[in-house]
Amino acid sequence: MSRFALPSGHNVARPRLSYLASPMQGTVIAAALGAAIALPFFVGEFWVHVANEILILGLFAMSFNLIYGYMGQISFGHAAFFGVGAYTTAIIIRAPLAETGQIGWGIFLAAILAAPIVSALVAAIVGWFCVRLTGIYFAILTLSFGELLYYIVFQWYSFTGGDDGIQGLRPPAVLMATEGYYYFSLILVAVAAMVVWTITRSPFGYVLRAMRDNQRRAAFLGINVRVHQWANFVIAGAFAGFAGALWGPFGRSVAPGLLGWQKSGEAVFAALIGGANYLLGPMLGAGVFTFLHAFVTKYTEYWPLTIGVVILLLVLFLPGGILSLVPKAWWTRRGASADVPERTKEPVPKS
Amino acid sequence: MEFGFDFVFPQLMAGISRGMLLFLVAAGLSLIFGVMNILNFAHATFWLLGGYIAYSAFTAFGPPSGANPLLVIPATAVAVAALMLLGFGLERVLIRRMYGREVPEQLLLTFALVLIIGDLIKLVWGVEDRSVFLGLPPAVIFGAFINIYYLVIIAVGLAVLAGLYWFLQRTRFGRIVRAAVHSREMVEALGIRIATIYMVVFGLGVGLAALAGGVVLPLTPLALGADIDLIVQCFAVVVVGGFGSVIGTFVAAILIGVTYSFAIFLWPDGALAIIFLFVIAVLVVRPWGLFGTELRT
Amino acid sequence: MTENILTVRGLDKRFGGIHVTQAIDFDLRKGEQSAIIGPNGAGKSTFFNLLTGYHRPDRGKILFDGVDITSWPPHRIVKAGISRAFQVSNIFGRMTVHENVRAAVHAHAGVTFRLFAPAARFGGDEVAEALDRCGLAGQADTVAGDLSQGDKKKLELAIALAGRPRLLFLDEPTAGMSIQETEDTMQLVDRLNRELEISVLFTEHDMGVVFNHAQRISLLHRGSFLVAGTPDEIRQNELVKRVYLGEGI
Amino acid sequence: MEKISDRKWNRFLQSLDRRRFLTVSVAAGALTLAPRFVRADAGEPYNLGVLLPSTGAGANWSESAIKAINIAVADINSRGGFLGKHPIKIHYRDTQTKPDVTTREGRSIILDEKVRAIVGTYSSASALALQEITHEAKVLQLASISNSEKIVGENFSPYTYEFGPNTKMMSNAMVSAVAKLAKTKGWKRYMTIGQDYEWGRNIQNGFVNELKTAAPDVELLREMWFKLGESDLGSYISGIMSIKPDFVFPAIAGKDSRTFMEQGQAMGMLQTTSIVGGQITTVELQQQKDTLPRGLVGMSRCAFFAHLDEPVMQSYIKKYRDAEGQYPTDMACMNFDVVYGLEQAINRAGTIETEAAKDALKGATIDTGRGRRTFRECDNQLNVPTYIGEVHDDPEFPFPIYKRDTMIVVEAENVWGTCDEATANRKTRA
Repeated sequence: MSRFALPSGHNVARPRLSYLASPMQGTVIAAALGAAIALPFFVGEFWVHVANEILILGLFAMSFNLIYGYMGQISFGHAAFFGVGAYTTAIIIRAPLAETGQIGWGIFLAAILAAPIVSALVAAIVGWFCVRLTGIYFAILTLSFGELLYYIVFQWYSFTGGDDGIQGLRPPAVLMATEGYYYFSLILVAVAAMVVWTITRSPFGYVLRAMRDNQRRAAFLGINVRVHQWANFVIAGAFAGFAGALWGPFGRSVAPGLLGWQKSGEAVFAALIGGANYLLGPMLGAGVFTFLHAFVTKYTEYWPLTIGVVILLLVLFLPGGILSLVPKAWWTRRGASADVPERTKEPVPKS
Repeated sequence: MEFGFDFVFPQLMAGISRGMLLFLVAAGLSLIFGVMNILNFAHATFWLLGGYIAYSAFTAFGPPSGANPLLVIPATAVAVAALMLLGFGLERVLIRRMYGREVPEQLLLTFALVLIIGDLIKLVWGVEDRSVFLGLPPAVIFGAFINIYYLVIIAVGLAVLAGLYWFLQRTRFGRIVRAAVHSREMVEALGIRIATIYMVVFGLGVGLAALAGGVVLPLTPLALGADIDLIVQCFAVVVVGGFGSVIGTFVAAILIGVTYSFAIFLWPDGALAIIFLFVIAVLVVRPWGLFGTELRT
Repeated sequence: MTENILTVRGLDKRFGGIHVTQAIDFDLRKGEQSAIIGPNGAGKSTFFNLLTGYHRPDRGKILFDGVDITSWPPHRIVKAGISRAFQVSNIFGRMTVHENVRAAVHAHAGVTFRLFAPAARFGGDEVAEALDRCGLAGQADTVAGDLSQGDKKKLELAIALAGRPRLLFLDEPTAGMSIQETEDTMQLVDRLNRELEISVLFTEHDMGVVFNHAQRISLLHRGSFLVAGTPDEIRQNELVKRVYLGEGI
Repeated sequence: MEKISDRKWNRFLQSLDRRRFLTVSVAAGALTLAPRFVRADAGEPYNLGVLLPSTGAGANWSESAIKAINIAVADINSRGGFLGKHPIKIHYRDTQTKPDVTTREGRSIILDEKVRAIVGTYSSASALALQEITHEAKVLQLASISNSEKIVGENFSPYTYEFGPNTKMMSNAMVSAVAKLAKTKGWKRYMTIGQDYEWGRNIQNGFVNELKTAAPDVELLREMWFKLGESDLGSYISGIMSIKPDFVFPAIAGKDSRTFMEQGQAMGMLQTTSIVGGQITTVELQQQKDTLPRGLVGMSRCAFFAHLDEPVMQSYIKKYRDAEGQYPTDMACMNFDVVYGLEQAINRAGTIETEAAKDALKGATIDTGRGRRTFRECDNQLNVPTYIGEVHDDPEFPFPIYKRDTMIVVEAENVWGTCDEATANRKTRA
């Protein structure tokens, strides 16, 4: 019996994961992309920085959502892979930068590409243990691994710069311009998002959904649940690392906080705000979260209070995220499909 | 350094006290987690809020330093009463809506409370650190100097452990609570409203957090953000101890406290990470924790 | 006559000191359609759980078509050719009916690690066939969680079939179905057994279904098999009556 | 409309609840707009960024810094602003003590609010992260609380000026004092305990290395590190007590130093062990006036009581007391110097243009609460002293200060090393 089938739990309508099945979705995505390309011509420089931050955090949140929205587990240590990616790039480019103050495209791109590989390796080790657990236990184990990695980075002064982090991470000259780095991010994030999208509609993507809906039943289809979850964990870690790679040269510095659980929390917020059941929900959520943060802090120091209230209201009244406001029929040509609230669980064995 | 009695005994005492502090904060978390299966991110924030309320009560009764140590008792009582009421209210208004929900949403709701309450504390008490200083002389036990207030912490910790044990095992209500963990239907068949049980348990758990906040007031200064530092450790203790086992939480807290107390000498660079190594080891080898039962994972 | 597709010897399982199955011996012949009956709590579901790797037996041996599958994990057992439909419908509630069956087809076809090809590219025909067989063709795009209880059981069956099993375990396949649906479902099972030569082992509360559709019936009581025989033999058996009337033995 | 007088300002500020200091910053910003409307001939406003945490552990120290900045800005605005015609507009942002938030907020106020200078940051990591942004945007960074030697050393930028003694200066200052004390008291063995983060590591490192040269016969027994914000230091304290060193050097600041002192006292450590060189600034002296053990030797960064004869300091004290009813803390004192130092540079430059102001600060001598002080040309470090003294009750003040006759004011020239050392590890900036 479901542990959470407790009193007065009202059923929450939850749309199924959408996939690009209608011209409508294509139009929306094309429009969004067009708007993203045109953005620097219409807003001030700071907001281009903010948009850049949204792209990076959005990719990070999308990678997190492979575990959350698609696989049904919540990770509170996902930022560790983001941070490992950021540090990988930073450590590779810091030596030539300190020497000459400049970096060549070759080394720079190699450093960006090395990040997802290193993150995937770390995720492979961490994930090996984590996929054995589910629910709260999965959350706590990922949290603990994340904190452990945080402390390693925090303590290892000679290699990571410890608490100080690493500064002076200047990208090649063209990317020093705000717009330059923005378009660079836009291209890489768009490509990465395409890959994520491809994965989510592949057989593998549907196995993830099956494991989310009913892990035990998935095993009875002949699916090796752990191996598939592990593979997904590694893939998610790699994309988080890729997002992290873009972060350091964007902010010109990295610090251990990038690995901390509060950074993981930002991915969770983003997925929740935008809608974890939609491919681009986390990206939208990252947009709202980052924009709010940048906007609200201009007027008040009570940012935690503000975002706290927003999250509270969302969890209570709009658990499907902003995208769940859009009528489902609008997304798919197959017509409206209401959704199923409870996660079916196998009965406790009777004897 | 020699590992003689002069070294080991005070370290052991400090470790036990450290563990007891952790247990005091984590006990309510463990209770709520065990009975309601809600992992309350805001638990340490309730602890901090309880501490601030106790501080205000204490300073209303006397100056923040050099006052009669016994004033801690009414100050703590005020904090516990206030937080229990808050707990009842929050359960009624917010937590209750989360019972049918999935784990991530429950975590997010309580995390929202961390942010909101944290800022409300800042609004009310400002950013200045607060502390109560009793100026008690150290106790000398077996030649070792001991913070005499540690003895209070240890006594209160043991009392909380015994009290929870008595409540859950010996009282009618406690038995109903334990039954509710296993079978909601059975409890309702007995004509008891499960909603009431959850409200009481949540209020009680939050009250325990306030108790911890009040009791540690003379030991630890209050500062914004202290809850964030503590909550992850509390999770660790509850998980290591085992799902829903108050005894487990106790043993885990002491174990972690004592290990830490020695680790800062034996492995200074790793001491901070030890708690997470503990959690990882336990979750990998025995996910239901030291004292939990396997079925509950 | 023929060889066994399933051979169970001395299967023991205890939960906290209580024997839920006790030194069970059981045989299922190839191509046979057999039923297990027994009162609630007799251990039927546990028996299925042991056979499909959900629980590990404390002692004993399970042979599937001569291969020792004792303590194999579920996914390996399924790959070997055993499918299972669950008593309480146990489907992927947030996916459509089509997607449910397709996932099973993909698992069987071993394409679940195809990351960069659309899922729709694989197994469309098999899915359509399984849905058609189970009378769900018209519901392909319905979200599975929205199905009626009866349709969920049909989907269970369709998922189980998608694995192209040689041996099918059905745990109360018609629970929650109307009389008509029950009849349709059991006829389908009969056809699977006859035409595709799938061996079937099922449990059922509805004695009418059991006696009409099983070639052989075994009585499970308190974790052991007491009697086995043809429907006629079972109908006459005093022990069965006593167990069902609760007179004790 | 008449100008807002100092008295009015002070009354206004006093009427505010002191914990609403941030509301003050908003109000100050709004009020500074007033002269702009009054004087048609007024120049454009001077946008001044303030990046300090009002969330988390750094908030306690930053509070008085923010207050001082507001008071100084209100004072300058009452004279019409910089050069009498550029009213200052404050753009305050909470950094949450997180480097990535600091980066974003830094960009925000530079690009959107067009700030010409940024005062602040609390943690070293935030200062270093911000330095990349200010350097690139050619905006002044005026640091004081964050004082890692890297800010003016390895990470040097011509746009950054450091108004507080940096970590190297502070630990060297302490070494010189300890070396003397060790000689007189016969100390041979010591240990250190520090907050495990950049600042703590920096201070400890500098101290240990310098003491090796200054007093080679004094032996370091053990280092201990604890997590920032640790609430129970019992294990560390009992450890110190069983090791029984002759003295302990604590690299601890902020709330944790209170935890250390109070718990140390309750366990009898302060009664049996000499604790030398902790950060006992005027924040701690005031907030912990009842509990700080008298006779403790500590150091501070901008002690008002060391400069009571200085007219500038007298004015700081008066302004701060009028507005807040308290004495200015180290953090307030340093940030008064920042704002008035900037004013002097702009006066000399004759324009609010950033490049001119930057060049005017280069090697400049300015009047500060700590007397006339000069920026060293090679690294933009102000030659401010470090204060070392014994906590001692003083009849003149409602809280303890350093014992005046034994207090040591260690001048920068004795401790900041050579320019070659300061620039040795400097990284190349494009």
